[in-house]
Amino acid sequence: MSFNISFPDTTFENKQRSIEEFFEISLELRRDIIKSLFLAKSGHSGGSLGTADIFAVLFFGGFLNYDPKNWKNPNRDRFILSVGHIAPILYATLARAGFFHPSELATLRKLGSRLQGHPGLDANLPGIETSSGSLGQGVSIAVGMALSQKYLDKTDNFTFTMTGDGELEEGSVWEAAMAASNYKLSNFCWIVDNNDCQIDGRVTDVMNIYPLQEKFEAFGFDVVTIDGHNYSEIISAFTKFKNNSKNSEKPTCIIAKTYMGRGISFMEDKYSWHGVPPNEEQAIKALEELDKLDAELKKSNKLN
Amino acid sequence: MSFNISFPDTTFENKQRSIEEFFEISLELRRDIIKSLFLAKSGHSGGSLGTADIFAVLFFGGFLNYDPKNWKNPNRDRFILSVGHIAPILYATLARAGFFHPSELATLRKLGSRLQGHPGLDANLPGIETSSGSLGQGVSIAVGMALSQKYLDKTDNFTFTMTGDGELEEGSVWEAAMAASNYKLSNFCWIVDNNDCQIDGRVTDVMNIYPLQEKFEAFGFDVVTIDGHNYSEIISAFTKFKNNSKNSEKPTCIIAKTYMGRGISFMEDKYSWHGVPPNEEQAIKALEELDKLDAELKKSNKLN
Amino acid sequence: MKYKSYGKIPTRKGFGEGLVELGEQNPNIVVLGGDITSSVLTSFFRDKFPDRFFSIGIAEQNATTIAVGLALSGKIPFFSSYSAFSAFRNADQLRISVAYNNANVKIGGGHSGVTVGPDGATHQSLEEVAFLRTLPNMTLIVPADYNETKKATIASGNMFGPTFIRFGRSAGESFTTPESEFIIGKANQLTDGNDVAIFACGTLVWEALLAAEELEKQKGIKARVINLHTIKPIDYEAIVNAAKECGAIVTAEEHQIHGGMGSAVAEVVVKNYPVPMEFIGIQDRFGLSGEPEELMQYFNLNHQTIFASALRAIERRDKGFDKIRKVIDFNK
Amino acid sequence: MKYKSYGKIPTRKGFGEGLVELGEQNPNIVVLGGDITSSVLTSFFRDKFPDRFFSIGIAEQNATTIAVGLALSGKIPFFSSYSAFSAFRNADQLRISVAYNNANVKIGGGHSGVTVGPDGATHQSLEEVAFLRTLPNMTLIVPADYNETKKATIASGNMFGPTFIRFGRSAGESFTTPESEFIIGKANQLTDGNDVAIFACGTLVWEALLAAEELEKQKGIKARVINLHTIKPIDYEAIVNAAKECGAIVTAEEHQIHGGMGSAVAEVVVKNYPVPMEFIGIQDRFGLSGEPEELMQYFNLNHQTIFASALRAIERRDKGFDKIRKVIDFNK
Ligand SMILES: Cc1ncc(C[n+]2csc(CCOP(=O)(O)OP(=O)(O)O)c2C)c(N)n1
Ligand SMILES: Cc1ncc(C[n+]2csc(CCOP(=O)(O)OP(=O)(O)O)c2C)c(N)n1
Ligand SMILES: [Mg+2]
Ligand SMILES: [Mg+2]
Repeated sequence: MSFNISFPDTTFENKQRSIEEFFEISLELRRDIIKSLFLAKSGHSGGSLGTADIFAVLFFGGFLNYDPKNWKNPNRDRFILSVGHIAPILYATLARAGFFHPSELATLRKLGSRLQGHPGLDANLPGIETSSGSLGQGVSIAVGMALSQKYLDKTDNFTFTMTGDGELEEGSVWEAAMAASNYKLSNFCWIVDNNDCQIDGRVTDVMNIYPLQEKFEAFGFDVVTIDGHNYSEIISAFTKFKNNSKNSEKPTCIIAKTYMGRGISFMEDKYSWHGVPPNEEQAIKALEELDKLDAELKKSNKLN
Repeated sequence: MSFNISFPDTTFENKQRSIEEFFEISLELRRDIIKSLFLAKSGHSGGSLGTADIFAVLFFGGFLNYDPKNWKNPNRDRFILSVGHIAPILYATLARAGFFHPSELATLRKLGSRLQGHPGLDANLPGIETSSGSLGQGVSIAVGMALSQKYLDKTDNFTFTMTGDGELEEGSVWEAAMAASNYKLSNFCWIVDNNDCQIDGRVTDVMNIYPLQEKFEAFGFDVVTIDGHNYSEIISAFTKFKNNSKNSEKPTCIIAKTYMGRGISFMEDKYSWHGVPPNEEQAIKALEELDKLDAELKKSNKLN
Repeated sequence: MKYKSYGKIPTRKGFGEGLVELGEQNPNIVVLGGDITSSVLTSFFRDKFPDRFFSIGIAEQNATTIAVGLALSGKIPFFSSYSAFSAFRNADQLRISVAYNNANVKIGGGHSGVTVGPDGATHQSLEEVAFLRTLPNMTLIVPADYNETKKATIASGNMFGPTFIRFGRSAGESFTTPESEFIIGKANQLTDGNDVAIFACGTLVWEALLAAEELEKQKGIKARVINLHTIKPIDYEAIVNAAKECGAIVTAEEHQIHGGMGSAVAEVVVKNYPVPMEFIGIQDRFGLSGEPEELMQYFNLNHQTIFASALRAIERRDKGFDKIRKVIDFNK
Repeated sequence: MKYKSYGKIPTRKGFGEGLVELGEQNPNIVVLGGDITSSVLTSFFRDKFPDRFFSIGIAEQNATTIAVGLALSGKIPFFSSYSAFSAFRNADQLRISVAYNNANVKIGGGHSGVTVGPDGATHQSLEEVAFLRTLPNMTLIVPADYNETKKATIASGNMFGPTFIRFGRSAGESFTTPESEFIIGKANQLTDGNDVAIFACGTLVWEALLAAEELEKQKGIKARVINLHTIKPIDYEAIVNAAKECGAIVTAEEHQIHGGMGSAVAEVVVKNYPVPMEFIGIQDRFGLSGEPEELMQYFNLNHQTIFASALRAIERRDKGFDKIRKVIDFNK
């Protein structure tokens, strides 16, 4: 390795924040993704980068109730990554939230690591609620958790899940949707990473899933479609979900329009980046781009 | 057996018909169902009786292109019974269309019979296109056949399939729906037997599948909702499909509102009749009711 | 015979009653319905504990993974459907979300085997033991009768880990008692004998007892009948001892001979103490419609076949010794 | 050694190329994509015959049953995904619509076993042989290398009936040639020897050859290495002959030892000619992330383990004869 890779041990609190702060955090998450994937020499860059803004708001904006010191607290909110292959963004997020030391991000996908290629419960990484990697299963697990919260534990906790958009081609996903609305799981929030990319190409070309909003509405959801890179829209979507959960009997679906590979010029909106890591040259270039964005952000902050 | 069960060897042609003729045919099909299920001592009365009117129109109204004498003719239309447990209505229909001798209906579900409890391709019964019985599979098989007709064989044949409404709870069914619309299978006609009954109760109570029309529309279908016992509505639904197949790029879904057990007073709209046969007393009563309807029909016909 | 039939009681009744008993003992027991509630008798639980019963409809994938979500929330969920659908329609979910997660999910596979009867091949699951016993972390039980199904259900609710219980639809002979011992993973030796060992599970255990009785009566052969109710984890000791002490083994199950319980026994046998074996089960074909009794005869799943197979296994063992004797004579 | 490696070529390349060759020969060959087209290399076919390629998206159930619809319309459809998803997510469809229908559907299970590498346990399918070999009407092939995968693909397209071909992602040693014989159902004996038989399939065949070489070099032991590429229908003759002539058997596969190829061999062995066996495979646990090579070592899927197991099998056989000799002496 001709350039030095290290993971600073910065962590972030989970609280109300300004747009700039979310930007700052998402930059750090994107750096972690680039670094850990470069070191791993395999893995999924595209979706991990594309969802960093949503993770920044969900985990560090006071929307998800968790405690890294006592993470198995039964009264936590749950987050289930159904789209298991974008584990790098989840690992980066958990590390930055204090679930484990960020230096462990360097072990991604390596023999003996707790950071398995797809989340593995058997690896005992704090913050991992379930194994995932076979598309469509996580969202049903999340429905089970929301069901438990609402009808058995009778807590006012929430369950969030994220699926891909290609993942919506799995029929079991619609079983989950039907059940969530049948059981009036207003405590259930389903985020769709709608980047219109999957392995073989554009979702539209591989198997057309559209219209999406109409599908989720017909399956009984309150649906909000947002720009998944616009922090204000992400914030108001989660806020709307929290309000719905009190006023509506419907579960919420957030269709987040995103770009795969967001933040790195040469990856952005390219489905070829679904499942590959940056090589050294690309990693250097990517980190430079992120640094540049950081500098710009700091400058503009000062100007404000 | 204290009353004599025989299957007259009446067969019906496949042609344009009057409402009265369809009524007549459906009465014969219902008699066959009652008789074969009584003899079998097990099986599914409810859905079989409830769909008899649709089968009468589809097979004997000139809508489905088939030739019992040369039934494997590659240029036939296909009918796939996805909801395999209502095999008795399919068997009755095939017998009355001349695929095999009606007397074979007496062997339903017995050891060595070609009339397996659920359609079995290995039993080599003429007219049976595929095994079915595991819900949700037949409709995907039908999509494959329609795909073959449209893109590979390039014939102008049609593929029809029938699913139950409880069956729509299987996620794989929505995979089939998505693919049918993705491939613009305007030659594909999906009939939903919407009796709002399944084994455990009302579909609404077991797992709510509604709103149905909106779901199929969001999955890219031309949808027509009809009274599944009204011959005029059934006829115009199939006519609409045939027109759509020329003018629309969408597959067609016919949501047929039916009553389980239709035609037999003590079975009608009772989900408890999903999977049981009539006992002797019930069979006698049922056949009497059908005879009475027949007499009324004949009387009214004469009056006309 | 030491055992007698207490009449024909469906095994699924044991499942349904076991769930109710568990529900009374433990508030964390929850049950998921797959639209066959009154077929697999989870209806007993639903009627008694409606607040802990969730109808999921005809969606075996979803029911299985919802169960995982419940288990990961500290509940002990049972989901049951026909074995054909609760072992295969959800196979990926069983492999990854249940077994790999080591989630405390319990699956009931009802209406298994040809004794489903007239419903025919699609509904006669004969392959699930092969799949399920291959999954790490999975416990797999095929109880012999009503009482044992009840005990297996209760025992599975009281242990941690993924468990599958396979049981039937029809009424079979009930011969175990509420008192007889049932420990997951421990085979029950039902008769003493060193002439041949007969491993059976499910509906075939009773047939094995009948065959043993005939073997003794007609041939003076003392057969060791072993109820191998737990197929995973398998009871190595019972198998190795049988191989050593009897030298000939017959297995009998209402399942494909490929990959089933007999296959699991064979793995242990050749790895530890190779002896001749005979397999009774479905010979690599699908089922068909017919009455349960008829089908058991049609597929040779009966005590007559066990009887004949026992004689064949013994003969092969004895011939084998002869052959080896010759080899040894030749060698010295 | 008689065999040498022609370099490392991914087996999936053989699958992709085989499809193209089939496509050229037969206009009825069609291919269904499961959104991993360039992983399992059905992309070769798509690029060459776009009119006979249908993308079905991430919907393994639907792809499998659409394939059945195509097959029942006279086409010869191939569907391929990661083995984890094309054998399990669609298990019910495979059982009923493919196998029970005896539909002429061909399934490719790519990226099988631990050599998938860093993707980890969810993607490392190690259980599908157990399930698939239990299905009536199913043909199951686990080719050893690139050339053999190509031949298996072409042969499966030219035979009638449901077929599953299991192959890997990583580049393994390629040692069979375009000329070497490949007949579905007929095991290939690669080396002559009567001291011990080694049955291997997939990635382990090359390791078995290396082990045989070492056995001869270090111990003067002549091992009979058999490439058991077809697991169903199994080659009874090859197994029975090996049991009779070698008296000790080792099996090696990149799969769970429970229910896998070794288990299939064991069934034949005890039914015909019981001899000691040793099983090499995954010992009832899930996989994990790591490099393919690392994982093969970690899980003891290598020639060293085959070597040691062969010695153990031989020792057990010889000890067994001693024991029997004592019994016989005692008896006379
Ligand atoms: C059941 C299943 N089938 C196939 C795969 C292989 N696979 C992994 S990711 C992927 C594409 C997912 O697309 P999408 O959900 O849009 O995620 P994105 O590419 O946007 O990250 C596929 C097909 C899988 N993991 N699980
Ligand atoms: C995959 C699968 N799961 C479960 C069953 C058992 N089953 C047979 S019929 C049925 C109810 C079907 O309901 P519906 O489709 O509405 O048919 P209807 O009762 O109206 O005839 C169920 C659950 C099955 N056959 N297949
Ligand atoms: Mg996507
Ligand atoms: Mg219904």
